[in-house]
This record gives sequence, structure tokens and C-alpha cells, in this order.
Amino acid sequence: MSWKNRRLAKSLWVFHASASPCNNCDIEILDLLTPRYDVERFGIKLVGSIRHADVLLVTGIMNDKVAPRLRRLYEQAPRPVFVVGIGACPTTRCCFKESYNVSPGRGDVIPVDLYVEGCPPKPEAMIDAIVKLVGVLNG
Amino acid sequence: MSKTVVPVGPFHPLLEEAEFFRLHVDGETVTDIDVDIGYMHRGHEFISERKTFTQSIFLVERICGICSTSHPIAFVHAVEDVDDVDIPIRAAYIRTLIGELERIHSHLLWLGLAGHFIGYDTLWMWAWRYREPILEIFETITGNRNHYGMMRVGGVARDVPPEAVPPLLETLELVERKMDMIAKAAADDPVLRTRLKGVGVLSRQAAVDYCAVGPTARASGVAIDVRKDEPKDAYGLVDFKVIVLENGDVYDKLVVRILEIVESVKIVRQCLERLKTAPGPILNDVKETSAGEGIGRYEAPRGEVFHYVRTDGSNRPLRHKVRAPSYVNIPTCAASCKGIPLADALITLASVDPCYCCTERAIHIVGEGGVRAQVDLAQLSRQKTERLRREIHG
Amino acid sequence: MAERNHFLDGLEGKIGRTAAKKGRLYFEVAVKDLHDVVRHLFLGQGCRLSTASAMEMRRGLEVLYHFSHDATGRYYCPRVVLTDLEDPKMPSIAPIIKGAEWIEREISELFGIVFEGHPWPERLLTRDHPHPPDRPLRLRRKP
Amino acid sequence: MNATLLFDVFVFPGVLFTAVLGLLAGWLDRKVSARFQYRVGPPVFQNFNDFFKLLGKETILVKSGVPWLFIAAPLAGFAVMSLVATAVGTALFSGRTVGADLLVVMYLLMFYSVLIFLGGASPGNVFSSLGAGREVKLLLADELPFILVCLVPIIRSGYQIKLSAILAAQNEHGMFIGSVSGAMAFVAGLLAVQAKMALPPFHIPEAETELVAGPFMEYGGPLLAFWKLNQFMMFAVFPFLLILLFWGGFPLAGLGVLWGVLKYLLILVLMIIIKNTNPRLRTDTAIAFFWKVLSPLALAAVVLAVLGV
Repeated sequence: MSWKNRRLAKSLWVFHASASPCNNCDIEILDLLTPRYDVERFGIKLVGSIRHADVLLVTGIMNDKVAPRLRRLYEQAPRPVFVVGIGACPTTRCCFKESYNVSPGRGDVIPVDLYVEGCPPKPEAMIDAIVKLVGVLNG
Repeated sequence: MSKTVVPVGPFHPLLEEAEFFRLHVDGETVTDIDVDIGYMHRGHEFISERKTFTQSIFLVERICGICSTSHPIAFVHAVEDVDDVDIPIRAAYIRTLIGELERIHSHLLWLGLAGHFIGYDTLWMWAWRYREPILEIFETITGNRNHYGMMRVGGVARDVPPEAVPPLLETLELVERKMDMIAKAAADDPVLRTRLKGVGVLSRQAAVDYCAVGPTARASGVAIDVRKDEPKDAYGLVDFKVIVLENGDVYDKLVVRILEIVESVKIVRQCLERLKTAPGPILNDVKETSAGEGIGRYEAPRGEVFHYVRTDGSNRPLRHKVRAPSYVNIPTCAASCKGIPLADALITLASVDPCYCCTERAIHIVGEGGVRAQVDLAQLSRQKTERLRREIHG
Repeated sequence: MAERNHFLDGLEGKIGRTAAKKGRLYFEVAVKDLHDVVRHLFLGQGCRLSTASAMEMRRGLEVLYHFSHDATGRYYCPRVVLTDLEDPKMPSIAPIIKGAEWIEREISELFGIVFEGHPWPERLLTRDHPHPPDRPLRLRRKP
Repeated sequence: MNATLLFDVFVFPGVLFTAVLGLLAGWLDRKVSARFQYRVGPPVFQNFNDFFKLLGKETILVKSGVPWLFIAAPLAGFAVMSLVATAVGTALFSGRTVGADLLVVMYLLMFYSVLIFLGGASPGNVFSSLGAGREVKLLLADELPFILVCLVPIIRSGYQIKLSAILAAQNEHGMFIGSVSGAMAFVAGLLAVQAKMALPPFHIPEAETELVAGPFMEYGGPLLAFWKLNQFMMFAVFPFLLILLFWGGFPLAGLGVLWGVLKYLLILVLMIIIKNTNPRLRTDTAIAFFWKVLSPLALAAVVLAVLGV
């Protein structure tokens, strides 16, 4: 099994799903692909279709309207797939806690494997999170 | 070919945010557009009514990530408008400095994404490469790449020490040189010109009808710019040009934004020079605001941001209405996206530089019902998918 | 101040209580005169509809339209008060200004105000929402 | 006889060699494109990692589509691409013809585009059927110039259609690219090949930001691995085809190898430069470009070739 994991660790294809964020984390994710932080060095590529993806990057507080669609998106991804919550929104819904549109106790929309803190998290923090994910894969 | 419905969104590489456009397509030409927003709203006005003015600034900042200082400036203008509060000269310069730097980084961001949308990744990488120094300037002045938390009612939170100014000027020098290179790569490239010229034209009359604002309106010949119409902060003291072009296609929207970047660099340089010498405090502390109404507006990178605040004497707003520029710019796609090929429709949607999370800060109050059962949500969504599939294969 | 009155001189009978501030003018308008005032501001003087904000007050539902006169940088805000809280009705200005469609759909969704003559009176933000809250912005004060 | 045939098909110029060379050429393309964009670019074995990772993933069959066609298309595509590689490779390297001449190669390449169309249309997905439709439009556009371009070496080598015969004619009379018609045909052929490989500015079927992933949207796991492998094998097959038809082969003796490798790299770098300096064209502008610009150029080359210039 570890050979397959090592292959997966070296070529993580990322799909970006934005569930009602303030789109700052989305821009920081795109920042990762640009010359300054270029994650293609680790073999990470942004893919257009969920079928091609290994890692599902979720940003935002997953409000009531987008939650069922996010759930369906998660079910469409071929296994093994990891879910990474980017920013403070997926973890604690930071300043939108009292908002109307998220019914309390919605932690069960999709199982999140890795949280990256920060509003928005610095690109270096996101790369560090990816390295930890790769470390977990390599066992 | 039967009339098919191309669902763009909610998760689609064209849009960083979740949006749902149903393009009714006949063959390759788009006949009708049905915009379904609502995936993004988090209820800002509902929450801000429970926060004091200073707390609410941090909330208002998170309405939109890429124009994250336009909303606080407009909100602060609204609160100051209730009592006609004046701010010190140094604070005015710092506010204009932050606002213009954000215009540069936001326009560069859109320029890169426009290149990405039409498959021209080299332009994307170049534009975003020279956006990084701007974010570095932000990090030195405010401590964070976005969400700066700089604005306060009556002034600014942090000062720009005079010795920090010279390195900022050098970085600005580098960005200005590279901007000419990018402007040449984008504006004079023949293939890009044929791809974008005459695409998704928004006529002047349509821009006036839909009350469009910002670069979308200025590219169609409507000369409106809050910085010139109602100069607040330091916009009265710095000199700059308002760029207005005529034929309103995607190519003109590109050129308007590039020229605006050049203007912003000039404004930032003037602000930095004067910050070296302008003395005085950076905050007039406002103890309390009287009852009344206040309108605050600011020229965000995408157009005029409008905040309306009604106060009843306490330090919490009674009513706080926010209207972002994309709220009026996105419907213009109904006028400019009809009858053109699918590929053009998508770049025209993106040419308005839509920011959906701004558009949807509306408010609701949670219904009395308890926690919604997980089952019926998924079930409702499945019904909709069946309806959509029948519609597509209808 | 005189210059501002000249701006609205075409509407003598229709202007109620006015409150003027630096660069802003709020004035009350009756429901039936709304169309004339909007036509005068939008078509006559070339103002741009920025947005409309609704609010529930003790004396009724107040809808405040914000018109920006870009040449001079001033805001003109006609205010309409609807006393009937149970079933508020208003003439829609969308036929005159296409840009007002979205804002009127949003207000009707949040406040329950019915805009007569609106080309497409459907929900804006809570369409296909699994559990759309009904008229959430009303303060639930029993009339 | 069949032992060497098996060796040809499966090892040397056939599957194994083309796959490895294709994946390395694909890496070179990604690396040079990254350098164009001031980026560092992926490590050398990135494409191999991607391929083996995709093999390990789960395959999802779409209920609403045609499952058997959904699976058959990429595998048939792989077979077609390895056949073309074998035919071109054996003629190029060892001068033997393995039962395939230029007409068969042209037919197989056209059949590969039809396979992409079938693969895209089989699942009922809106985006992939639109992408499949665009694939056929692109095929319609670039097929005419490609056929005209292939006519020129046939005419210049005395109406021979055997690949080895074309190569032999070039060894005697000198490379076709030297002549005026040969050079024009080579330029037209380079652009037609750029469209056949769906590289920018002609990557219209797989426009990532418009149609998500075009015909390959519903593919995941091993099937997607084969589609990607086919695309990378094209990086090896098409430059070899151009070298064979216009540049006088790839002798395996002594100094000739260096000259052959240089020709291959030159064609590859030309494609990468075209790829990185042009945005995507719209379908109708692409068709207009091929029919109004490239076809007359190729037609002129054919006329000149007939006149013997």
C-alpha cells in the first residue's frame, strides 16, 4: 500500500470548491500556483473536474444553500480523496457564527481531514499543510 | 439541436466563488441567461446590527476578500457622515494610499484571471507575479496581505513611519516598470485583440439603464468616478485622470483597468511623498454618534460601494444597508451576453470582474424551527437535479 | 440651498418633509407620486439609482430610494412610507429603471412588500434554497 | 518473423519506447512552459507519478451514459496511438515498412479524434457532449490542411505512399524541406499538428475554464490515465512523423543520431513556444484560420510540388 501512497503523495491533483467564503482564501489558493509560491514543484495541479481530483479544497462557511451541493460534490470524487478546510471559516465560521443562513451544528456537511488556520492563511502556511498531508501519506 | 441549458456553476473553474448561471444555448450562441445567486451570503447586515461600529469594521472587511478595504472605508464614511466628522490630514493620506494600492492589486488580479479565462496562462502568471510586491507593501504597512484592519471611525488605526517610506518607493518603481511590459503584452497583442475586440459589447444606453458603475460603465463612455464626483479623504489633494473609453467591449474594459493601474501608481507615489512631511495625529476619536442617517460611498476597484447607516444615538447601527458594485454590474450581462457564442459569453461574464460575495451580504433571521434534519436537505436537492436533468434531456 | 430647490422645482406638490445635509437631500414622497418623482430624477435630471433600502419603523414600512447625481456628487433620497403592515403594496419602478429589478426582488423577499408591475417577481437570494425563511427582516412586532 | 514484429510493436518504436519518450517530452513541455511563466515547474518523473497514481484510483461509471463505450474509447485510443507509433517508428529508425503506409497513418490519426468524440459523448454530461461536439469541429477544421500537407511528400517522392519509400527518396534527392514546396508544407504541417494534439491556441475541446475538462470530464482513475498517456504519446509520434515526411529520417548510426535528436527537440520547442504565446481561439476563428489561411498555403505547396519546384 505504501508504494501507491507514495505515488499519490507526489502528484496531488487539487479541486477547489468555494462554499460561500469571502473569496480571499480562494485568491490565496490561486496565489499558490503563481511564480512566487509555485506548488507545481510538488506535482500539485489545479484540475477543472471533480473526477480528476485527489484533494478537495473547501473554503467558506458552507451556508444552507450550498451545503447539499457540496455534499453531492464530495460523493462524486473518486476515492481516495482528502478534504482540506482552508481558512478560519470552515473551522469556526469566525465572525459569521451568528449568521442566519447556517443552521447550528453543521459540522457534518463533509468530513474534513485537514484544517488550515488563518484569515486568510498565508501561502507559506498552506504549503506547510500540504507537506504535513504528504507526510501522513508517506506513513 | 434542442435548446440545451449549460449550467455554469455552482462549482466551475471559471468562477472562484459558487455561482449558478443557466445559459440557455441554441447551438453555440447564448439566447438567455438566468443568474441564480445566493450561495455566498452570510448575512452581514444582520450581524452588524449586533456589533458596535468598531467591531463592525472587521466584519465589513470580510464582505469581500479582494476589495477588503473598500467596504470599511465606505462604512466609515457613512458613520462620519452622520455628524460630518472631519479626519486629520495624515489619516486622509494613509486611507487614500491603502485604497489605491488595493486598486492596483485588484486590477492586476483581474488582468491575470482574464488571461487565464481565455487560455493565456503566461499573462496570468506575469500579472500575478508583479502583484506579489504590492502585497508585500501591504504586509509592511498593515501586517497582513489582505484584511488590513486599518480603518477606524474618524481616522486610521496604524501610522506609516517616515523611515518605512523609501523601500516602498523602490518596490513601486519596480512595479511601474513591469506594468509597461504587461500593458504591452496585453494591449498590443494581436491575437488577444482579435479575441476580445467587439466581444460582449455593453452600449452606453444599457450601462445607464442598468445603472452600471466603475470600469464597466467607464468602458462604455459613462464618465462616473466617486473620486472625482465627491472627493473625500485625500482625493481632493492629489491629481489624477479618470479614464473613460467609448465602445464598451471586453477589450476596452481591459484597457481601462490597465490605465487605471498606471494612474493609481501615480496617486500612491504622491501620497507616499506627502506622508514623509505631513505632521499630526492619525485619529480623531469619536466618542458617540447622534441619531440620524449617513451615506458613505467609495470608488472600489469594481465601482461605487454604497453604505447607508441609520443610528439611534447608541453605538450600534439601527440599520446598515450595503450595496456592492457587482450588485448592479452583474445584471448588465443580460444586455451584453445575449446572442453571442458560448466562449464569448463566459469571458463577458468575467469581464465585469464580478465579486459575488459582495453582492450577497443580505440578511435573514433564522426561522423558529430547530435544527434542520439532514435528510430533507439532500432530498430537496435531488428533486432539483431530477428537474434539471429532465429539462436538459427534455 | 436655493440651487437644490431649483433641482426639484418640477415636483412642487409632491415633496413632503425634507431634511438636507452636506451633499444629501432626503425628502418624503407619497406612494402615488413615486413614478413621477423617479421619472423626473432618472430621466429628467439623469440621476443614477444607487440602491433602495427598506426598514420597519413604528409608523410603517419605509422604503428609501438613493439617487446619485454624479455630475455634482450629491445624493437625492425620496422616502416612501407604507402604513399597511399586513399586506404592503408598492408600484414597481423596474419598468422605468432596469437596474432596479434585483433590489426590488430582494426587498420583496425580505420584507414581503409586493411590487406591482415588476417584470419577474421571483425570489433573488433564496431561490432553490432548501428552507427559505419567510419575510425574515420584519421585526416580528405584532401590529 | 512475428518475434521481431512483436518486439517492434511492444518494445522499441512501439508502446514502451513511445510511452516513455512521450512522458519525458510532456515533462519537457511542462517545464519549459513553467520557465516561460517564471515558475520552477514539476520534477522530471512527474508525469510517471501522475500516470501510476491515476492507475491506483477508483473508476466511476456514469449511470446515464453508455458504459461499454465509455471504457472502450480510451483503450482503443491507446491501441491506435501505439499502432501509429510502430508504423512511423519502424520506418524512421530501421527503414523497414511494417505493413503500414502513409494513408493508414492518416486514417488512424483521424480515427483517434473520432474516439475522443465517442469518449466525450458516451456519458450523458452536458459539458462533455459540448466538448465532444467541439472536438469534431476542430477535426473538421484541421483535417483538410493535414491531408494536403501529407500529399506533398507523396508527390515529391514519385507518388510513393510507403513510408520507407518516401524516406529512401529523400536520401537520394535530399530532404524535402530543402525545396520551396517542402518548406511551405512543413510550416502548414506544424500548425495542423498543433491542432491535432489540441495544444493551445487550438485547445478548444478541452478549454478548462469554459467546458470544465471537455470530453475528458467524466473520466477518472485508470481511464483518465490512458487518455493522458495517449496525449503524451502524441508528443513523440507527431514530431517523428514530421521528421520522416520532411526532414529525411533519423539514422541510428554515429553522428546521425545527434542530428536526429536535434531535429526532434527543435520541433518540440517550436510547439511549446507557439503554445505559450497565444490565447485560445474561438471555434469559428480557428476554423476560419484553417480554411482561409492554412489550406491555401498547403494547396500552393501541393501545386509547387507537382511542378517539381
